[in-house]
Amino acid sequence: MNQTIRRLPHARIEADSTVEFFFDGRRYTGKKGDSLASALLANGVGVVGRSFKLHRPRGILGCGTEEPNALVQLESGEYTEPNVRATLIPLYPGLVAKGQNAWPSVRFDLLGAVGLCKRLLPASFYYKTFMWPNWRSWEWLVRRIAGLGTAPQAADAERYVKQNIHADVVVVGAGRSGLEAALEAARDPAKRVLLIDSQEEPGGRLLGSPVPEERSWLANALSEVAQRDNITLLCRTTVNGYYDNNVLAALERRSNHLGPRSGNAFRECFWRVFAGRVILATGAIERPLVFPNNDRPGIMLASAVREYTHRYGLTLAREIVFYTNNDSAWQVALELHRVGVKVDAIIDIRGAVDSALVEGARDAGINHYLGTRVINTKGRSGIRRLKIQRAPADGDPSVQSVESLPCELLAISGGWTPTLHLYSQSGGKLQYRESDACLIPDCNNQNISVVGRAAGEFRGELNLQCQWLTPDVPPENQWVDFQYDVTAADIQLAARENFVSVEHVKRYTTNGMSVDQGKTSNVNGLGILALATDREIPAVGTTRFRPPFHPTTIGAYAGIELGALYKPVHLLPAHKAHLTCGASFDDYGSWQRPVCYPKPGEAEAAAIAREAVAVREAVGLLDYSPLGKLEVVGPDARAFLDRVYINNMVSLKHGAARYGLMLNEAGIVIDDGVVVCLAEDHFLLHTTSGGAAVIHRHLDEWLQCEWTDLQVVVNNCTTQWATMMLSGPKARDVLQQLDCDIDLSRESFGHMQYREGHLLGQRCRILRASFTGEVSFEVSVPARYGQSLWKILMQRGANMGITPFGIEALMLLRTEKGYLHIGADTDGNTMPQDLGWGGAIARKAGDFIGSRSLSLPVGLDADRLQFTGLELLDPKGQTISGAHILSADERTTNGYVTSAVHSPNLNRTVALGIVAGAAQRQGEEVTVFYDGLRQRARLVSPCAYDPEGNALNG
Amino acid sequence: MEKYSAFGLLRHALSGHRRWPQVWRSAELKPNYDAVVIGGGGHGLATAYYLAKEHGITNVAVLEKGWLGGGNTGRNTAVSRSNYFYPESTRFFEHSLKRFETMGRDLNYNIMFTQGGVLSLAFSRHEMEIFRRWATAIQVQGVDCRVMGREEVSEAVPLLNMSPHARYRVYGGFMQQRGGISRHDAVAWAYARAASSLGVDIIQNCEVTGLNISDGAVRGVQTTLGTIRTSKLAMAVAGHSSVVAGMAGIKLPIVSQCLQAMVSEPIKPCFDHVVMSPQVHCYVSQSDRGELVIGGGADTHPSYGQRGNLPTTESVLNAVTEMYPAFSRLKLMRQWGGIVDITPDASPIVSKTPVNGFYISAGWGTGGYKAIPAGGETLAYTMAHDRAHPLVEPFSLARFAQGRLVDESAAAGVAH
Amino acid sequence: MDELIEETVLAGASVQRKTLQVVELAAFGLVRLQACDRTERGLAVLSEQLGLTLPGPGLVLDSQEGAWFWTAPGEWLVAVTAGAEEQSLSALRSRLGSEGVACSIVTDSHVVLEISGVAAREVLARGSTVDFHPVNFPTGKCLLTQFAGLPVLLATLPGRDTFILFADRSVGQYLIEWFKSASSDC
Amino acid sequence: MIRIECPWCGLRSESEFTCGGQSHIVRPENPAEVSDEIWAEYLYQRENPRGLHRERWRHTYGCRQWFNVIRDTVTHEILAVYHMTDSAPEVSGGRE
Repeated sequence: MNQTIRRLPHARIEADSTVEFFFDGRRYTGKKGDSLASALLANGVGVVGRSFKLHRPRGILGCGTEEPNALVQLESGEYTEPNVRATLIPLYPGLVAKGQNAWPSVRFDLLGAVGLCKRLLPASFYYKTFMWPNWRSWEWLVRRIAGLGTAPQAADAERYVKQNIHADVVVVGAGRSGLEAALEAARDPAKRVLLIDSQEEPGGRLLGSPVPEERSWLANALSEVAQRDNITLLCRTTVNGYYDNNVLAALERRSNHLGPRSGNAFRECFWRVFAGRVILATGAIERPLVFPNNDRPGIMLASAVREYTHRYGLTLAREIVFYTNNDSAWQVALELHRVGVKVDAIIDIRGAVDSALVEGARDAGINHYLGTRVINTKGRSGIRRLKIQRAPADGDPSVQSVESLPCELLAISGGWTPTLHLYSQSGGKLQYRESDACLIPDCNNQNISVVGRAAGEFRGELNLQCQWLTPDVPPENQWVDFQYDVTAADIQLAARENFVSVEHVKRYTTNGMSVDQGKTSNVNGLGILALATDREIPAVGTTRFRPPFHPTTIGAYAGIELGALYKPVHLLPAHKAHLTCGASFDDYGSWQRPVCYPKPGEAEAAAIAREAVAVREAVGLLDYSPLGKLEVVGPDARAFLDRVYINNMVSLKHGAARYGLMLNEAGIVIDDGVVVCLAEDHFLLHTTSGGAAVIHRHLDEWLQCEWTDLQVVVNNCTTQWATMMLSGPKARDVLQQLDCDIDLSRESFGHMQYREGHLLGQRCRILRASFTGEVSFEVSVPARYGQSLWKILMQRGANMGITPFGIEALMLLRTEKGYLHIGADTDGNTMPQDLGWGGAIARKAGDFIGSRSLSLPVGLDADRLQFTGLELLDPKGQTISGAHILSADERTTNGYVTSAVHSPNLNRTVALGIVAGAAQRQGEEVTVFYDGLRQRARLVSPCAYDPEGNALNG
Repeated sequence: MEKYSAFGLLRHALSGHRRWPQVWRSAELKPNYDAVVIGGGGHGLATAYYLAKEHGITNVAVLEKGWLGGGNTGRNTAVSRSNYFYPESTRFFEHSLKRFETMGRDLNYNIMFTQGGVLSLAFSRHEMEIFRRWATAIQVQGVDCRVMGREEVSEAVPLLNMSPHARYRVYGGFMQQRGGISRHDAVAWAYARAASSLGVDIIQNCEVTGLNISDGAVRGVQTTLGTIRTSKLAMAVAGHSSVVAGMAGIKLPIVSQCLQAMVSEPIKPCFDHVVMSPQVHCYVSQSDRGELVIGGGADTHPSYGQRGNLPTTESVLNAVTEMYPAFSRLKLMRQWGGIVDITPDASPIVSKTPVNGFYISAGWGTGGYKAIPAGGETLAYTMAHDRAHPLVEPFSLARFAQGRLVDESAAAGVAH
Repeated sequence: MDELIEETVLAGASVQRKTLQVVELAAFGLVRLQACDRTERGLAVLSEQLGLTLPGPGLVLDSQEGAWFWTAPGEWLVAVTAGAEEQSLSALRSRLGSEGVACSIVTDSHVVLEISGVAAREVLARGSTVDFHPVNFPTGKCLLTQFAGLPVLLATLPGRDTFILFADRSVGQYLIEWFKSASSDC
Repeated sequence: MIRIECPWCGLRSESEFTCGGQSHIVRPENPAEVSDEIWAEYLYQRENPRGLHRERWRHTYGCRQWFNVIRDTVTHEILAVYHMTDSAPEVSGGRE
């Protein structure tokens, strides 16, 4: 059936428009202003989904975020989105949606067969079976039957953005109460008011009102809002999270109403709202009544019927029957009649109903059955007939009569549930109001207030008569959670098995755990549990609501910070120059640094080896800029550093450099580097590359929190300088070609010395330290000249075979030399005595950070892992960082290989490690184990290359 | 205790499921118990069960201030694994993992333990070296674990971002195939059912307000339901250890922090393993119900607020979107927080205390769930013999004064 | 003869949108001043030596050296004319005397961006949680905050709705990419 | 989300700060002379209260200064902010 229903004149849609869309492969048309749900209804599509567990056919129950049934898979490929409420999708041209959790289709679903063994599948049946032979043999099946939509396989083609906003007053919900509150607050022109509404347009329930006065009130209110320039109105924006200190998270749908490929830069905007005061005008959600087979397509909330009729102008069915326990549904029925939609009957549980309503119904020619219950419904893909039963008059069963009514649409109302998810998230407590059988705000700590229906202020009394489930008929087919197939019987079973805490029942029956998070099922479940356990509802308690109020796009939480923007990346001053030299880059502590400079077609390992050899035989050039540089200045600088390093800093002479080792208070080695004395009150600390910020924080903490009397400041100048390391026998020759006012000769500028001067007319700092074992000059110039310096050195060094080298070659070279690399050759237990610094500590007079911890029992253990070299007995043998040293019985670990390279200069494997008691075991043979392979090795001095250090002093 | 089985289910179906017995007895609080366990979470219930089953101590009460399983047991991401670095840790958690493997049959309750494998991803050369060191440590201890290269990883996790230009490039990882996920509520309920049937009294909505201690020994417990006399008292109150220990005048090396977890809407199966990305603080698995279960790092400030916090949620989901670009259009359905006890070495404390008869199980950090069976078993043993179970000797309260920390992250550079 | 050639951080890279523009400013030389004695007395002495009332948090002071930005207790960033760092440094040193104050040239460690356009405040509010509403962040003010995950100093130029952002030079490229992406609807 | 009034920079969001844990921990005068137990206590034992907590924070993304805060660890309400060198002020209750 593809002919669409004629729309009522007062509808808020463009009657003469035609919007084409597709559902389950069929082509339909709707109107501009339709939601997918209203368009489907207009096309007479009854079954739009299948339930989670039993695959029962499901129709549209509601008209908004509360919808538990109409979940569809929207679009396809990189634009597909599972589990979308049809009620929340504005119809756009060419929309493509599919029913979910069904095969082949929701109209005819073979998995519906599961429903036949319903009796075998009560709540949590799975805990009681699938144990033989074991869970694994069943699990695959269960997993496949469970789940709803399908996950996208391709990356999201659209982008998201995050926006922070501050406001004095934030009003959530632009229905009548919300608009009133916002306008009230905006009277004070100094106040910034933010009004947020989740629908396509503001107005809330007024959008579904046929009453002319209400419609004009809305129009006026909206124009006033538009005029106030201290009110910001955000539509299509759902507040999903309410966090501490009045911070709200909201999601704005920017292009979902246009569909994919809308050309919008951002699909959704994630708002972080910082509110002074929050006013919740979030309205209320209607509750279904619980009765046998209340889950058939064609059974709809009365509030939804109202919306579809007046907002979308639909005449939903020929035979419309209402079933209620309160007055609100009567109003809806009469409103329908007023716009010319025929209502056949109103069935009301209550024996007596306000006479005005009864007369209204009589005048409208609507049959009404008071004191009457629906005890069953019939129909295959949709409801066709009702079975109703008049309640026995004062317990006299004889007078009860059962009738059957034709019914194409059953509009139900079991009362209203104020929407207090955000209130609860904010830490607010709820209280139960007997008269309306609903939970309302109680008390709250944050600056928040609740108005309108959300506060339980229902315009006009409901005169509700509570009925949590239908008595005297089987509970097995009385549905509570339509999506997860939870029935009254399931909740009773839970109680029977002693799951009487509301949280237990939720978890045991899964009531309210479906994607709607129980918006229509929680309170009914609560009531049924109260009955089953013979308690009052306050005694049962409620479950705490958790964010998000409505499921929220995961990508929106990420915003734009993905890919290259995922985490800030630091670039070297000479980054481009490295590219031109053919560098391959990698992330080293968030710095993009050259790994090596492979020649065309050259493998990484080969390039690294070539670079390492070049440094030993001629000269290499390394961009060393990320090496941490901290300047410590002040009258107490020297005293401070003496407490920071285990090494003696009291005797450090002006212009001299000294190696320093830094511990944390637990005695663990955290950093090392060369310390230079620039002046009596001025020191330059070098930290491990990328470690400057961490060490800066470490020093600041001690200065600000512990030694507040010390007059010392720390200046992180790491990126002020571009540092180029020239290393190799020809390093000096290269540098001497450049115009420099520092005497670079071996005699006057020795190892571990530091000079300042001018290079090519610019200020420069040169440090002679070495991490390669070769003569090295670490030349620093202001960063703006870094790239230029690199290029010049490459040019002038060309005739001496200068070779750019990367981090990996540097690591290879320092491993050959047995130079310690903190973090690689140490772990979180390493103390200085494990690195051969025991003597220095013993000699040091004063206290320093971590010193006391070194003498805790653990520090004195004989089997501490200590730094050592490892020489494989088999000269051709290879090993890898991560291999272990086994104990004699090979049952436990005795240490591990921390650095291992194939040395091109020694043409064998060179390895470093930390091994139990290594210092006392030099020369001993041990077993190295990796990936099932055992090798013999000898514990030797870490320094494998040039132990005499001739190269260094060359 | 009625045996659960498919046949039983069928039989009860005929009677409309109206004859199912209580899963655990509703017990009245007695004035006297041989042993009392504070905390009705997985650890507390398991402890009571093993006291009764292994040590014949059946006059036992479990006191739960809320509803049983309502603490971290019901709030975590239900991962079990034993891929630890130090032998002390591996030995303990491997024992626990074995218990998980047979729990369904042992307790006749299907906890749905799915051993899809736990895969940890490395994002740099250095991390890969650490992982090799880590994986080898596990192999040396005879536990299953294998290092995987980039290609293997990409096959195992087809939805993973394998771009060579990714901000954090995947270098590889290592997998413990026997690791996996189970249904956390089921574990608590299974132990409650088993313990209750052995005579243990499970008392819910009973908060401990004070401890009766004299001459350095436990005499009893004051609760909101009255005072109980007992000489053996254990606490297994993850998240609130400092508070309860404080009642005994004991200060702990513990900081309580909020750890968040979250789930997406349910989708059809698309994710087979538990995949951890320590470098970017996110781990992901998919539950039997189809939800993606997502966890991350704990908030860095002390917290007893059992609720989600926006900045953490954002950073975790930012990582998820970066790692799995296809999940961007899925929707987050529910987010919550649990309070975890963090010790200086992130290893637990299962120990006697300076107070005779008072035993603590605390400091499980983010790894408490996987420890439930072994944690209960060893605490029960420690109570019964007033002597630490061999498996928990390294996890004594006294280790800190000796500096003998068991710091997994120190060796592996990765928290658990 | 070799000569070191000066290069800017972004080498001309910029963001040009209808409602937002981001360009690198090379017009400044930057000097950092740090007082070792951060007590009130110490700072009073400092002000006296300099002959200025040094600005407190959020405030900008215009002196003949240039603009002074408070960056921490007892610490200021002084923006001088590009190239004039050396003079300013020696000028300051001479007034201060060597003891107890650290003066360093930090021009090269910074990248300075100018952000302008009607969308400027909106886009800034995508990178930081501070309130950029003119009421809270009027022109002539400055603040330190976390922006796009980085520590930055933001300042507004007196009179104009234009923003100056100071960040570490190594993240200059990242920031430009960030602005490109964040402003794709501008 | 925790919002903290930095004594220098004003009200900022949690993500701009680093929490340094319990404050007012006294470092032994002469570390060399205290027992292992005392030293371990100083290193590891913490108050960890459920309720008011005196802790130190650093405005990492702002003025880089450490300062003290009194915070309710349940509600995350900030009851006081004071300088590193000041002693803790008396505060009433908190929301717990």
